[in-house]
Formats: sequence, C-alpha cells, structure tokens
Amino acid sequence: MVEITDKKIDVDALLKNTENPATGGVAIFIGRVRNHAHGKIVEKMEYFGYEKMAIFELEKIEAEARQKWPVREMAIVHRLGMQHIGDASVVIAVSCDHRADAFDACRFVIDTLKKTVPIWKKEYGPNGEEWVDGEIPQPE
Amino acid sequence: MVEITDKKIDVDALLKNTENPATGGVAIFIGRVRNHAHGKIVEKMEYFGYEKMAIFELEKIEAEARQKWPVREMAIVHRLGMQHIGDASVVIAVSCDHRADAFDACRFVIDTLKKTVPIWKKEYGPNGEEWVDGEIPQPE
Amino acid sequence: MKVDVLFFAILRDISQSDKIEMELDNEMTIAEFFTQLCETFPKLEKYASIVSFAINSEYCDRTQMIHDGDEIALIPPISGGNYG
Amino acid sequence: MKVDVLFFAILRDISQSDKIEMELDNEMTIAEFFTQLCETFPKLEKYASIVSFAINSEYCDRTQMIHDGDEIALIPPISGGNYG
Repeated sequence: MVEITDKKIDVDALLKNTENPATGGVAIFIGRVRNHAHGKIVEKMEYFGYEKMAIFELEKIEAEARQKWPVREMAIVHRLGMQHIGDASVVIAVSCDHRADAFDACRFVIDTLKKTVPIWKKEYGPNGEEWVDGEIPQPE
Repeated sequence: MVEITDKKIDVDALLKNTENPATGGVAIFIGRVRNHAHGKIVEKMEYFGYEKMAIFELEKIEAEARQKWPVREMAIVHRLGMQHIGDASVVIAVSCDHRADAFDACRFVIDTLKKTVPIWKKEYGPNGEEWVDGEIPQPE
Repeated sequence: MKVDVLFFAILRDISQSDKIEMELDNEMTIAEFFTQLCETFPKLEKYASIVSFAINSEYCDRTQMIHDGDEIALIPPISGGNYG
Repeated sequence: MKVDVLFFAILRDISQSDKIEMELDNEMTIAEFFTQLCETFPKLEKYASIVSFAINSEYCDRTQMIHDGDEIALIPPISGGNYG
C-alpha cells in the first residue's frame, strides 16, 4: 500500500500492515527531518506534493519492487506539510521471506522515490526559508 | 545499546532509542518467526542463548559497526524463549545522518549476529521438534 | 482548446498560482507550450533547463503533443524523502 | 584445578546438564580437554568437527590453554536471528 498523508505517520500501525506469517524479515526505512543539511542549521521543513501524481508514482515503485524481489507486504507512506526536527517524513516497510530481499527492496524504494515522486521541500533556518535542491526526474 | 530479553520486543520503544535530532535516516530490521523453513511447516520456535557471552558479542558488533560507519544511535535486541509465528525475535535499528550508512550498518549487524552470537533455536512443527542447523563461529 | 497548468514549489512562487486554465490555439508540443507560457511568465525562462513536465500525471518529454483537456504540470527538481 | 563447563542446545541434550564442574589434573589445551570430556560423554565425539569453544565468554581455538577457574563453553553451530 502507498499513502500520502498530512498527519503524523504511525509507524506501529504501519508495521502491522507488513505482518504476514510467511515473512521472516522486515526491512524498514524511516526518513526523519534532521537539524542540519549541507552545513546549515535546519529548524523545520515543509513538504509539498503533486498528490495525485505522487501516489501514482509510488504505486509504480511498489509494482517495480514487487517485480524485482519476492515481496510479501509493502507499505510506503510520505507525509506532507510542516514538519519538525525528528518527525518522520517518509516510512517504508518491506517484508519478505528472506532478509536480503527485504533490504534490497526497501533501499530501492527510497532511492527511486527521491528520483521520481513529485514532492518538494522547503527548509526553514535562522536565515529564512528556501526550496531544497533536488533531482530532475527523467521521463521513462 | 544491546539487549537480550525474554519479553516481547517493543519496537516503538526501541525506535525512541534511535531518536537523535542530527539523524536523517533510520534503517530497521525486524526478524520474525515465520511459518515455514526449508520446505517444512513451522509452528513455533524456541530460542536459547549463552546470555553473558551473547551480550558481549552483540557489544562487539555494535562497536565494529560504529567503527565502520558514522552511526548516531544503535539498538540491537534479541529475544529468547518460546516465540510464535509473527513474533519479532530480533530487532536492529540504526540511525545515521545518511541513509546509505544506516542501511549498510543495519545489514552488517544482522549478518554478523548470525555468525557470532551464541544463540540457538529449536523449531517445532507437525513432526516434532528439532535444533535448527546453524553457523560454526570462527574465533577471530 | 483548453488545458490546466499546474505549478509547484519554486515555479509556483513565480506564477503566484497553483493552477491556471489556459486557452491554446492549437495542439502543440510541450516545448512549444513552454515557450508560449514564458510569454506570460518571463521569469520561467531561466528554469527551462531544469523543469520537467507531466501530462495527466505522467512524466513526458518535450516532444509530447498536448491535447484538449490535458492537465499539464511543471515539475521543478524534486526533493521528497529526507536528506542523505 | 577446577573449571566450569557449559553445554548448549544439542550438546546440552547429550550432557543432560547446563553446567558441570570438572576437576582437571593439569593445565591443558582445549583439544586435550575435549578428548578428556569425551571419555565422560562419548556421544560428544561425533560433534568434534562442528563444535566451537569459548573460554570465559571469548571464542578461542583448540590450542588455547585452560587455566584454573576458567568457564569453558561448548558452542554448537549457532542459529540466532531469524531465517533468511
């Protein structure tokens, strides 16, 4: 499942979504807002998205990951809106029978998300706010 | 921190241990008891450990991971005793400034744990119980 | 023909609008459309080399034709996820 | 000299005991100790090639000397973590 939300991400609830009696390993990635970036202080971060398309792109990533690895359950949630230091802006959980697959698939999802999902962030620091540099998405 | 416990692992509480305002990425691995193994049905699993030494070996793994990667926070918990399908027998959480380090360090911990930490499991299935084959640890 | 045009992030700061409705005289490519759009928003021009496009939520290249009713999104460099 | 000997998992099933106290006549290597131990527990012998040893919670090889008061653990192949 994929989700775009403007609420706090409930990691525990999300992990419930990855429960499957056949799975031995769950790899999870939590991306949090941190207090520094490229040598500057960060106070908070605001996320914006082209929601309809972001969901569509997340679904493509899930489908591609499932093609490449024997994934049992997968949950990808990205939060939008204003977020503070330590807040989870993105959580990805992947459960597989074997741990190597879970790790590889989870990493593929976050790496690809950053290249294709239309979400932008604005950084707020002591010297004001600015849009964060990003990746130029490439049409397939 | 490392811990050997005979209680249910509280993943949420453990994630709190990895909070650090400087970290952007947390990689987590949850190893669960699954309902099958090498083509056989598994009903439950019992874990035994040489506890004192297991903690000692886990501490070595944490130290080695911290030498290899710029880890901010790390939590490794292994549960012993009888566990049922879906129970988390091991949870590893690693937070770093950058996600690649978090993934690499987390994976290193679970891979090394299986090679060095003196823990054994007994598998219970429809045809009885048996000790699970394992790895022969090598002195350094 | 009519199209909806969506602006995000820094491009939205330039257009001062999330979404505008535009009347185009004829079907045209994304490249031609962007040239026309820059007449309305001259400051867009300097983003020409880094903007990507989507038609109806699907990334497309600049040779893609635009049709009546399309939703065209101008996508500046994306930065989802987190740092690192 | 006295040592404690710990048995785990399948080796514990053989010894029928978690821990025994043993009296050794003199300092000896782990290899020599294991030979002596097999006299008490003959079924241990077939595990000779797969058992590892730890002295005082530290893996050691079979040339390591045993001293008075040591805690010697017989470590059968380990299987912590989970499957996969």
